[in-house]
Amino acid sequence: MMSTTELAAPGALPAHGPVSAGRALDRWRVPLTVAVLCVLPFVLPSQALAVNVLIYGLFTVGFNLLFGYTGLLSFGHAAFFGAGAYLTGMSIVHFGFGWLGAMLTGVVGASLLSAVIGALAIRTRGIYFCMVTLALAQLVYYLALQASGWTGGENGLRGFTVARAELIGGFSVNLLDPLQKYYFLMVFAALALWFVSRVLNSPFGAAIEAVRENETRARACGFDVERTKLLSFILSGALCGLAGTLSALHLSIVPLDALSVHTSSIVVMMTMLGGAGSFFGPFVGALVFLLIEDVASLWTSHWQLIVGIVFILFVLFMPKGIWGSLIALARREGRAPR
Amino acid sequence: MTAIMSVTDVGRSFGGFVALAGITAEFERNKVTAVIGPNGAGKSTFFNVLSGVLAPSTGSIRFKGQELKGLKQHRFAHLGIARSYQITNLFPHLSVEENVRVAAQALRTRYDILRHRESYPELPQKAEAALAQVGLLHRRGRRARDLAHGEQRALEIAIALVADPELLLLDEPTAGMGPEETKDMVALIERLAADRTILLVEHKMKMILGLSDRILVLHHGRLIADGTPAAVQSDPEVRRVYLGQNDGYA
Amino acid sequence: MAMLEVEKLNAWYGPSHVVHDLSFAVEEGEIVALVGRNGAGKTSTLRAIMGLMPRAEGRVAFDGTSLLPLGAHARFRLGLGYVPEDRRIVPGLTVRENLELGLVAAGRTDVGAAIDEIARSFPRLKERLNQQGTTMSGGEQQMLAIARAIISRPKMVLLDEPSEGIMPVLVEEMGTLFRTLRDQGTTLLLVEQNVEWALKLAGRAIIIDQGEKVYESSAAALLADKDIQDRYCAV
Amino acid sequence: MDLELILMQLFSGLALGAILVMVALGLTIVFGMLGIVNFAHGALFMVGAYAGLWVAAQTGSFWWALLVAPIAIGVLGMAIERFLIRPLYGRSPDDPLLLTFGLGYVLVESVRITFGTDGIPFSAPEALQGVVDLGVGYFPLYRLFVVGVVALVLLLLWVALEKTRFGLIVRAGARDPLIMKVLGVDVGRLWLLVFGLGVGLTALGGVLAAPMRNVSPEMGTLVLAEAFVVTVIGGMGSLLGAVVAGLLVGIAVSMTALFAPEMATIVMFALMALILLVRPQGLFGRPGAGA
Repeated sequence: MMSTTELAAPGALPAHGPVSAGRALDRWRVPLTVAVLCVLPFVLPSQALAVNVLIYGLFTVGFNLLFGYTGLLSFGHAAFFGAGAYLTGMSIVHFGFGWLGAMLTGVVGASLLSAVIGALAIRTRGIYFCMVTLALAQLVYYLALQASGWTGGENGLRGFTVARAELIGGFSVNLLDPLQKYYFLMVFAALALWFVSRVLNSPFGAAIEAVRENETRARACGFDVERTKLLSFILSGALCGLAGTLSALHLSIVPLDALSVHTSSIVVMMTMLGGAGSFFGPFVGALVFLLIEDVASLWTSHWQLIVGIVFILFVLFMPKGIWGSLIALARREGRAPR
Repeated sequence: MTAIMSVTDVGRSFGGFVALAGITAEFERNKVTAVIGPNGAGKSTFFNVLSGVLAPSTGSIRFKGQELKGLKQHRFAHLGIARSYQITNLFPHLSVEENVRVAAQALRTRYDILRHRESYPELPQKAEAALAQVGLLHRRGRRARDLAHGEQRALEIAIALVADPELLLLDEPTAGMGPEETKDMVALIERLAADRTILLVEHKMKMILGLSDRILVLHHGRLIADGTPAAVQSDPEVRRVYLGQNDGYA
Repeated sequence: MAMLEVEKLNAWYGPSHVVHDLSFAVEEGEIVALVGRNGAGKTSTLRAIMGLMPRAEGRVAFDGTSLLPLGAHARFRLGLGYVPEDRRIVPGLTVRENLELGLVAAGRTDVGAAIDEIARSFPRLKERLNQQGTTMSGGEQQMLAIARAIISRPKMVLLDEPSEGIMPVLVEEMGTLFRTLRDQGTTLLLVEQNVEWALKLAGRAIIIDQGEKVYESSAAALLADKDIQDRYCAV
Repeated sequence: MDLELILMQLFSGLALGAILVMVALGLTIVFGMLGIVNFAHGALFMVGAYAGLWVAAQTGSFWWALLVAPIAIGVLGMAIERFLIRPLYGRSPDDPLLLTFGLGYVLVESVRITFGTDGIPFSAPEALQGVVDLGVGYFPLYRLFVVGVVALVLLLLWVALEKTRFGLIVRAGARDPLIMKVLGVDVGRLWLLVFGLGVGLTALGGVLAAPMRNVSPEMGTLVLAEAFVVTVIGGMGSLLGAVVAGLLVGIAVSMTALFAPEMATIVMFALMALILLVRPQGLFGRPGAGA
């Protein structure tokens, strides 16, 4: 008898979100995020902070595609962020590329690198995967350190300020103006978000969910688990590469630190703070992390201690992160009347 | 040739341990074949080899004339072989409908990142049909992990069924079920057997005797009997190692 | 006072409530058969008594001590042995080492003597002491699992389907062993699918279905009552 | 290039490898037993070195440092297991990993606060300075000492694991904790001890390494990556694998330093990539054990 009433309204059978508000939020997730990003420079204490939220938020979105949605925890995503940044800078310094060519080089290069690292890393599983990604990213770090003629070695890559981005039709953006630069970078972040949202809604998005939920079963159903993981790894690497590219354009230098374990760590922490596997989580996490850093560094140079402690507390008491816990709460309340 | 799958001299060892030794058998189209044997006889290994989870160390497996040895496991599904699991093995956080739909999708499109997943109208239809077949339609919105045990078992079958496989491998489909649920499951298997080949591993002797057209008995990794239920039941070797003096209880 | 007293035991596995208000008692020196269908909650009951369920409530007293607040290892130390369904012979260890595991908690120093002693009751193990435990046949592994659980001479042993998947001749051997153990004063709680065999061994029988006790009587009475057997135990 | 130089370099690789063996053993023992990877392992190596530094400064004796620091840090490890990791058993295997990773941050920052951010030199005791003639060439005495200590620790570990009842419990507990529980072993306490042992080993590695390199808060990061490389090559959970791969990596690094110094840090990662291609479970790993 239950079944007839439920059959009558197949539209009212959402997958995870019994709350209709949640579904609306899902449908409008890209415009909503972009709208928030638009006002960010005016609500945050500094524009520098806003630009960092933008860049690290995108970095985290890319990482979250692999960790949150595909279930693979990488500790080496600095390699792709750094590769994007370095290749952008290097193609300007050494080859005199324009901004668009440099960005393309950065993103394509990061994707290729993630294809190589991904192909090696997905041969392993679980804890092994974390270790291998970390080690391979260290390899990239030391390569950059050694190839100082190309990368500037320990001093980082300098001397590629892009002052003006020429657009078609004679328009140009003054990248020396912080606000213009912010919106210029935001356009790419918005495009990337739209792309991620699309991927998540696509059949491939269902495939990575299946792999995350139950690899064995996914394989028995006919999914090529290895190829699905690799593709997800490459998409994730490409997005992180784009974030690196934006960071290079923003800072006009690439510090060697962009490739370090520390950078890989930051993105893991941001994802955990915001909530892995949710669309808004990464930006929430990036914002919270950078705010903690911003505030804590005002009164101590050892703000990393505070970040570490906060992170430990999250793992212990709020493993779903801020946004993830909010979703869980809303879902529980939404389900109660049923 | 009526055999849909033929297994020739298949063996599998782990390190020095021989789990399967030289099994040769043929599975006839649209028949129900059961594999039985004491614990540790090699049933699961055999089942895993047939479903592509394990590659055989020796021998060959042909499905509709095609050699399967060396193929990756996911290819088995695409060729028309589907399996269920003994221990419930679902996508726990997805809804019942999503569980089945994603299984249907695996054979239709896997890497498309630009279309919407709902732009394949046949997938929900297939999912609905499979759910209807196992009687789970009224639970389609529930999360898989929130289902009752029997319902999870049914969903297990639906996931295998949605691919419309020619060969269905069932690993103890009635594990942990009461007599009512078992009866339903037997009825379901009989319905499914009308137009596809079914191979099942089971413990419940009575159920197998009534359901199967043919029974294979494994012991210590070897095939010690292969025949009709009646023939196998009266086989002295089978009685000695498996059935024991008192029938019915294994 | 009974050796084991179970009162209103409830147990959960994740969200599913698998044992409901179960009460029964086992007297010292008897064999009690706990029977019922696959999935009826027999294994969960043993696991709850042994302290291996994620959540268990109610009261379980063993030899006067309340068990539920204790960890599994403490329950063993009180003299409660357990042979799990899947035997769990530790891979990579020899038969002798597996037997020695049964002695570590007792802190006995005369390991060699204890192993010689147990080997006398298990001739099949005697000749294989230095073989890897997991390379033996299923029946021999089951014997090893039982030997390991009783080598420290527990007051009571919980056995989860010891006869499952074992050659009939070994099952008979096992029956003889259980009778000997009982005659020596060891209390046994036996979960079985092989109902006839279990009922011939046991003094009393308890049937559980869907996590609840539905029947309790002498084993002989149940053995004679085919109706009840068919209703609750038929496979 | 003369033979003596190659021999010396080989030997120096052995000493480097011996340190790696200590770190990787600790990592792999904890993994084999508790099934978790301790991401604070590198940081605890560093903390071990600082603890050694502090004890040596207080007592004026390197020997006290060598004895006290690993034990003290091992006890710290037990506290970490008891209060931070134990609440996470039964949750996703990623959780202990993430937690120890955050803990690594806290440890590094705490050391920076206590000892400053700059590296501190730490010299070997006088008795161990200088070189010794082994007939085939002159070798630095301290490195010889390091190899000797590690060999001794390995011997003790081997005896403890293979010849004692405690070892039997550890080996069986690593394979099947449940059966140990129902045979009366307090597995929680066993895990506590093993975690402490693993941390103590890495701390000992830290103290031993201190005179060979600068003691700095960052020294753990590189070691963690190196230990990962060693465990991946050797096979996760395999003690023999950790020993063989540790020495292999140490020698490979140091031989590369002789012929192509700029490739020295890179070669071990290349070695790992190669292993992943041909044998993803590592040299001594069981197939399916994580790979």
